[in-house]
Amino acid sequence: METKYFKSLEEIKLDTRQKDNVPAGDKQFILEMQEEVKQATTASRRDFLKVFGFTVASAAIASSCEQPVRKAIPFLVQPEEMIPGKANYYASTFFDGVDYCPVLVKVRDGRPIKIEGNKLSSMTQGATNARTQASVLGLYDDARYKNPSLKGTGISWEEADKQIVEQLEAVKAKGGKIVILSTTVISPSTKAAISKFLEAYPGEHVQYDVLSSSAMREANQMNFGEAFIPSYNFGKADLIVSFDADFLGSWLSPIEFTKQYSKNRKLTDGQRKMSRHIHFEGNLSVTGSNADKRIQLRPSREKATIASLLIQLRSLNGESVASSVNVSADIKALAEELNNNKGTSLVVAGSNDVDTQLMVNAINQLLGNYGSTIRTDVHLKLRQGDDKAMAKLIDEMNKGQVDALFAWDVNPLYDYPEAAKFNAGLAKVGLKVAMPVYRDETASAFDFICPDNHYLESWNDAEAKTGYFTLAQPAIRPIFTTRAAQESFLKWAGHETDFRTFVQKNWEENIYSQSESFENFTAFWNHKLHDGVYESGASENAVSAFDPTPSMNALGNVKESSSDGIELVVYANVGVGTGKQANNPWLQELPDPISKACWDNYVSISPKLADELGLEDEDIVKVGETGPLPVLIQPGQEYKTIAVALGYGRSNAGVPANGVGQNAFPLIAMSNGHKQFTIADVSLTKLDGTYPVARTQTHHSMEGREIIRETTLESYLENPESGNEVREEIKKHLKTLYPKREFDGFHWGMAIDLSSCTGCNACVVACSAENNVPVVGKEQVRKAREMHWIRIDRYYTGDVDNPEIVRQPVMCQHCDNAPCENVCPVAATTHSNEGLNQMAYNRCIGTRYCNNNCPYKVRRFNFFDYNGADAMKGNLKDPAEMATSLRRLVLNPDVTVRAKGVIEKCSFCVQRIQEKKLVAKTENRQLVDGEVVPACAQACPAEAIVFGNLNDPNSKVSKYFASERNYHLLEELHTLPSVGYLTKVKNTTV
Amino acid sequence: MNKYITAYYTDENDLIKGVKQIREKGHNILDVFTPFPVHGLDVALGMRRSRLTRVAFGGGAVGAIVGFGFQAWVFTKAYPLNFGGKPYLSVPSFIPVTFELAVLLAAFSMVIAFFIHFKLGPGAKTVVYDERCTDDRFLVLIDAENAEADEVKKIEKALSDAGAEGITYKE
Amino acid sequence: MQVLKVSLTKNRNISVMENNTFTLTKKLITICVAMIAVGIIAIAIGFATGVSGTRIVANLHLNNYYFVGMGLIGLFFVAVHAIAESGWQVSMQRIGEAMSVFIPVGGLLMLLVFLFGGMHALFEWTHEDHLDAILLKKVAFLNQPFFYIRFVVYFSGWILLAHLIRKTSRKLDLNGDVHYFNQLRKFSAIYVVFLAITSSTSAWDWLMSIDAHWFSTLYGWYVLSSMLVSGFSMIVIILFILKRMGYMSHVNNEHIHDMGKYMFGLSIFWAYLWFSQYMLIWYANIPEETIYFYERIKYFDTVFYLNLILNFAIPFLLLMARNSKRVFWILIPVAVVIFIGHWLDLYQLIMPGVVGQAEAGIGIVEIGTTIGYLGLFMLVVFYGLTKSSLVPKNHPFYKESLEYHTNY
Amino acid sequence: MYVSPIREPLIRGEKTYSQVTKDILAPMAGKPSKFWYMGITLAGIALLFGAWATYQTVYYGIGTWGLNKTVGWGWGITNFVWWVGIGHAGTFISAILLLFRQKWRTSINRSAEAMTLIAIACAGFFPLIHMGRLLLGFFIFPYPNTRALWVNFNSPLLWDVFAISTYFAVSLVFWYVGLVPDLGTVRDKAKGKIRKAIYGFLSFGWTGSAKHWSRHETISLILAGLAAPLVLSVHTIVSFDFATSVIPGWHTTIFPPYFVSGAVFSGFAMVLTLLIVARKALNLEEYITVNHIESMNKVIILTGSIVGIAYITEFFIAWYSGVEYEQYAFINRATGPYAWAYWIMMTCNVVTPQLFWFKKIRTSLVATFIISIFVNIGMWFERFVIVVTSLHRDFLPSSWTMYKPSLVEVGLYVGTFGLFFTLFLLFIRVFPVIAIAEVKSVLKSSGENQKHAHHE
Repeated sequence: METKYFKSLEEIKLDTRQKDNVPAGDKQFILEMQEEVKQATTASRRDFLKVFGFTVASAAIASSCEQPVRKAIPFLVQPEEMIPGKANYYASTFFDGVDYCPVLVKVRDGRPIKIEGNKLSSMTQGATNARTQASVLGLYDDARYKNPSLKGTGISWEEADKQIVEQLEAVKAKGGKIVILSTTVISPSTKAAISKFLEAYPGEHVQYDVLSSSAMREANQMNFGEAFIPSYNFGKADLIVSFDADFLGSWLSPIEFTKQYSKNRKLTDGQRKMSRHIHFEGNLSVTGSNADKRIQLRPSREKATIASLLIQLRSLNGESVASSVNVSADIKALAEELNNNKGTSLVVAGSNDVDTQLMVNAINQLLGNYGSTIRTDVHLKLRQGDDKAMAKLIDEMNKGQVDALFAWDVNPLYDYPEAAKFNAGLAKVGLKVAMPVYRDETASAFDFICPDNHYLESWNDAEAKTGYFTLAQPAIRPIFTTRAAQESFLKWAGHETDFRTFVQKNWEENIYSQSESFENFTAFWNHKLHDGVYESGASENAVSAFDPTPSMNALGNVKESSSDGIELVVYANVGVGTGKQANNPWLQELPDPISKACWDNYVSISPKLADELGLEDEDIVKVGETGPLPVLIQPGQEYKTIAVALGYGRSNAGVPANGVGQNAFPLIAMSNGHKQFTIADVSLTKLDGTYPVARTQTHHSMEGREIIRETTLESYLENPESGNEVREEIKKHLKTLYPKREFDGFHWGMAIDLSSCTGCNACVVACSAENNVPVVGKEQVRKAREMHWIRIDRYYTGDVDNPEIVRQPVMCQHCDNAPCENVCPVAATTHSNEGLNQMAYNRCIGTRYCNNNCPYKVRRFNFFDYNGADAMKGNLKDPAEMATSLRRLVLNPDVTVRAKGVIEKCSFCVQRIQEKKLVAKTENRQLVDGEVVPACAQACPAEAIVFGNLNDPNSKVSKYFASERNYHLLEELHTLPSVGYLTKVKNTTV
Repeated sequence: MNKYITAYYTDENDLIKGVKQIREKGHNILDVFTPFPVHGLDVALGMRRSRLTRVAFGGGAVGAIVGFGFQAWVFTKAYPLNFGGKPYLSVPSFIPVTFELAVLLAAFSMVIAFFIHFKLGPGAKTVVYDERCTDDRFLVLIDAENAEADEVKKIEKALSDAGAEGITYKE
Repeated sequence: MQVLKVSLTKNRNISVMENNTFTLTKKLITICVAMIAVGIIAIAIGFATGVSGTRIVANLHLNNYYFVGMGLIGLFFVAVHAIAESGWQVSMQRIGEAMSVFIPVGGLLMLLVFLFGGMHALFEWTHEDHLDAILLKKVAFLNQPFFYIRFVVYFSGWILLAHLIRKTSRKLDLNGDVHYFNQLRKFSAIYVVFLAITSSTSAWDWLMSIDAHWFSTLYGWYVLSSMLVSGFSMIVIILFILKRMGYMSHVNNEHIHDMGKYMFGLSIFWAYLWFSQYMLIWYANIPEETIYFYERIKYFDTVFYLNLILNFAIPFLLLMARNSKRVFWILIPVAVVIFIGHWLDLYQLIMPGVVGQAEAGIGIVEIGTTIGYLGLFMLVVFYGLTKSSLVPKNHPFYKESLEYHTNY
Repeated sequence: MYVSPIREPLIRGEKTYSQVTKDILAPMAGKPSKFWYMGITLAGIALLFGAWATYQTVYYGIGTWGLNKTVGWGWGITNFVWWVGIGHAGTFISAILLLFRQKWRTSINRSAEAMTLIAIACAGFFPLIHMGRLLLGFFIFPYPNTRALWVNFNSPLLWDVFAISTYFAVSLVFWYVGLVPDLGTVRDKAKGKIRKAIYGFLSFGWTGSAKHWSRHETISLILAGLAAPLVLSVHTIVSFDFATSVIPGWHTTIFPPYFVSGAVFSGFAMVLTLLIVARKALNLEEYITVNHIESMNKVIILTGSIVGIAYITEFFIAWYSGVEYEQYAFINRATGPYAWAYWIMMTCNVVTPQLFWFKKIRTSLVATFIISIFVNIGMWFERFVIVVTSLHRDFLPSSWTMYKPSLVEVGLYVGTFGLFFTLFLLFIRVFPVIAIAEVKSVLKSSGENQKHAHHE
């Protein structure tokens, strides 16, 4: 294979799910890049862009009907396994120090264009979250460091290597301290590579977690004698009690937890029980919004509450404790309930406070949850960071004790609470090497910038939990002149080996031995690389027996809090999260599942407190020294608890991210050496003026309409139709003046289980990625012009101070009696003979009549030229820089990029339907139920979305439609939607 | 036409009386030019009822049939599409266009027929006998092409008896 | 119009060629009474042959409404022309005035039907124990006391204004003072406004609330248009009868032409409203609305389509030509078709909701009762005609009407 | 034909036929007045503003407007319906009043029809400019094409295309057919050769022949007969744009007749606004008398009251329906964030025209002028209320939004005013503003001098 550009492909087996069914004759159409591609082996940035000229052109052709075909050059030699117009899927692993997800990377004509969950992983089972879905766009982030540099001047890798090694040698010679500062490393091979480096240059590896769980590690150290994080199984827990642990959003391993959590709460397939989830928190989190019972709790009261629960539980078990802590009636009831669920309950706390975690451990111990819902023999490895080690490092730096610092994929100058201290210390470090993936605030303060590959360009492996191995393989050759950090470490340590070989060797030596069923390593390797997943079933050495003493000591220390001030919670939301991918326009435009705000962070404040302080939405305030921040009144927020999202206020991340929101990391306090994400007694100062916040939903009540139908588990078990009684009544009256159309063959339909949807927004990003949905920027969102084809409506019900939250994903309902189709004057939107409501973009003249007439308001209009597809030039409206030639590479060539003035909407991923139909046809068989999966359903970690053929009575979607819980949105209008919703069932006793 | 006699009235009632008288005397009035439509003049001149109404009816009928037929053809034969589950032959939807085309064709066929019939149109040749015909005079025109001199006299006499003014004989 | 303070008595000397007083002959009375007898016998036969009470009540309700409507439109004919200050119709405005005499008679009959079992048979919403959620929402409007209050308001308004208009018209005839003409215009204006509102509200009360779940904003106007066509056609029929009896010889082709144009135009207007209502409901296909047409098309298809043919196709095609509007031998058959057609229109408004497809039908009872009502109506109208001169000779526009000629 | 002496004369002053000709042609002769120049300058500026807004819209997109995902139509369609409505007066006056033999129409029908045509042109601009892809707007015509794709005959917007273009075409023909004899008069009165030639060309060879007149009357009458249902159909079909939908506040069966009535209402108001100024500026007070104004005011009361009854009917039936969406839509109109628009509409359309029940007010030019402007405003708000308040809060509260127009939208509206007045000012210079022949034809029966003659 001469074309180095596709070098990664030669080793990779084609995904068997993507059988090559194209007749040989068709391959003559295969396009190829010529000369330039071969020259690109030296791969400077300019060369790269030349090479990409072809791809850009093809993307442009694919994405714009009005752009002329410039030049199509056939492949001189066709790369194996690459068939133009056909996607290949490669198994890989996404881990950026926060989120972990085994994935499949969809590669089209050499470009990774979509991330999907890998179903083979038993840990995530195909689940993804928004950031995983969005990560593919990070690959095409133009702001990334494109080549090594020294003090801002670009240098070659050879030069960088030479100088760094020289300096390392010097440090080593004088016995100076060398430190590698990285995020949590879950890759065994990377750890091996780092060890190799540390062998060559003795030093220290400090792992630093932005969302730290170091207190939990410390607590476990005290209780079990080992600093670790156990693995949790929310799927086995019938009663979940969470103290501010946002386990569906940001706590430890949310993708995995969402999967487990939702599986145990499904009432489909005849399941008649679901877990009960009780949530204590001050801020209204995604997880809290899903709880069966959500109890508002001031962060400062959390410790005492947990203590009271522990006391009560102990007293129930005959072990009394003397304590000044009061036990409320609620807690008594809760303790009773927990006590009845011994071994099938799970109590978690999100706090990064050792005493809290110690008490929670004691509770779980008391309830016998260790060994059932919590395993200590399988460790969750995603949070290995130690706040104390980090603090120590900074101390040492400030003392001038650190001579060489390698900051790999960390951004402490942005996200460490005491960034100034770090900065001061940094000045005293001799050799400063930053190895960032994305442009950030930290790297620019370092002398050397040795940019790391994006994960889609890299080899890697991971062990997220003990024995749960996954592999990562590049889906594209590095776009810029970047190099895998591991390769850099190896190189500097004197090992001239590429990381692929290193990983392979590491697996052969350390992991293969654990497996028996393969004849040799190559077979094993090829198989595991294809699957991307290897689960050995290994477990850790047994930890020592639970030592309750530290927990009891902690309990003894607890005092009732008397704090009366305003308390602050800083949190990572489901989109921007910790800000690592802040430069990702998809994530910036992703509305928060609770507030529905995007493109900013803000201060969430309870209605009562806002009233007291005379604050209204969009007033600006200062929290401590951070601000100005806009205020959003957030029902459900504890009276005196305010919250600010992390991840915003980036100053050096790239155009979409820079200057968006304010950095809330400096608000984080340190307590006992651990970062505290809740801060008591913060000052809230009102400033003059207002600041506009863009929200995709501005009305929050259902106005008493039957939009989301709800019931309780109790009523459901009595009568499966409960909450949905109105449907029978409506059905009786569904008379029509013309007969209902029958569809022979397929009749596509979708069912959405409202009980399952957690509001994680993965579907929204997946849909944007799959369907080339434009990002329109804050100003346009504020004008209510966001383009998302799928949205998750969120309504508050009940009390304004402590409302219940219900949500509902809404996309085009593909009505069989679609009001929109009737009114299009040019027949641009019609009904297909498979029941799809289809849009012919080329035919659309943009009257917006269909949109007006859509009762669900799911149609979206291209108000401006958001992507350069317009025939007129110079009128591009692209504040998020989505239409740069680089970012355009993420476009899905199977989906038309819509021009200015055109209506667009959900197509049920018709391109996927067609693709699978073709596959079935070439294989001369019927389509199998579940074969066609739209992007949203694929992305959903909760499996809330089911898609299939309504004409097949045995399809899953037909069964859902037949369920007593099923109803259609606004069905009384007789629009005959092809989307069904299953009633939301809450496990409450009320 | 080279020879003719003109005379005018200044009041439409006189005109009608005059015209009746002249016609009673057996003189053939070729035309009358008036500044506005004079009520009853068509009866006085013995004109037939207009057949333009039939043209309008024909145009309207064609418009309606073609309009409805075309829509039905498009929706059932040429390119049947499923719009919101409506039947292909969605008759109520076809009514507005059918109606508009009927009216359009009725109006245009009639007006065009009118202009063609009278050879009126942009830049049509205009024979103005008296410029005040479009102002305040009611001009009676009698053909004298083949009239003998005494015939002309008779006509002039009849005109003057009928109260006409400005009797002129042109050769 | 600035009113000239001149007595217009000088117009009086216009010669009237025929008898200006209508005499109610024995023969006429006999015919009318015979017709009434047919009606009573038909009802009796109905009871005897086991026709359900509901059907008979519905049938009575239909005729009550139909002929009260005729009376209202008769008065409307007088009033609307008075306020429009048009002159041509003056010579036949007595017919309209006479028709209005039926209003109290019809009102009384309607009240009797309501009081004696009609409410329960006709209106589902009176079944107070069995109201569903939607009907419960409407109780503030659909309750019997309020219903009767509205009934009284409508009829007292109509009867009072009819009385005032007739009285003023007669006074005007006696001395021709323009003052009375102005008064007539004032009462007419009040009546037109009052009718504009009450025609809709009464249609909601007496017709739309039969299908109590269903609603349509156009309904009132649709019913009014139906009333207008049938009422104007009735004027033509009465005019024809009077002419056959030797009265009204001054009414010439031009007047008849105008009445023909009304019948033609109003039939199109009715069809326009019918189409508007039907098409909009058909198009949106929202079940809460479609149920109405669904029942009618499915179970009353003959009446449903006949309604369109009799009330639109036939008047439209037959009255399109100018000449057909000027001759009685076309106009009268069309007027009769319209009379039957709009009776059928009311039939399909009322019967599906009250009687239902199983029992409903047009038989001896329906035809007989209608003949009976027609007899009663005619008798009342003829009686009304005797109350004043047949031609209002002192009306300021009387001469205009007499010298009426137009070429279109 | 006999006319009762108690009827007021329609034309004041002792007029002879030639005096009528002279009076009506006077505004066309000589140099335009200072006011005319001022008017055309202002109109031109407005037109330029509109041109800028058009450029913004076409080049940058509909995004330059204030619309959003929920409110897909705003000022654009409001203006469209408003202008179409105004464009109903002319044809209503010349067709329906002709059928009802209302002689007072003769003094005003010409200018009202011209206003109609111009208003329709202004109206037609909005459906075009509101399209996202104006340059592909020709897709809307059912022309044969290689994709064998036709149009959607189910779409009320398509019906609009047929209705508006038919209406414009038939109105234009109707207007011009009526204009032809007058152009003959202009030709015969013209002094200059060029002028004579031009009007000779335009007058289609009209001589005033009795045969021509007879058939001319026939076609005028048939055209009136055709235009009468046509004028009803146009606003009916415009109302279908809304009423066929499922949106509460849009889908209501009363819309067709109520829209027609509203259209005539607003059209008459606009005619009044224009004529009260024009009769003074053009010295035509003896032709367009207080009588005419009063007659028009009566039409305003009639149509205004119908509109008022329709408002109340809609509101009542929305409650009566028991449908929560319907009920909310109307409660939202009256009390929601756009309640101010609703109450402006109610005040201007329902309350102010009722003042015309008082003879003093309906015969007062000043009062009429003010009320006519109120009605214009009210009717604009009616459409705004229907379009925007229905859309901004429909079925799913999650999608509820607010709508605020942008400067570009204002520009487009102002621009059509520019167009309207430019064309109207040109019209009064180029064509006789009153139908000369028609006025002459009623002069005998309804002129002041003749009336006196009858009275001895």
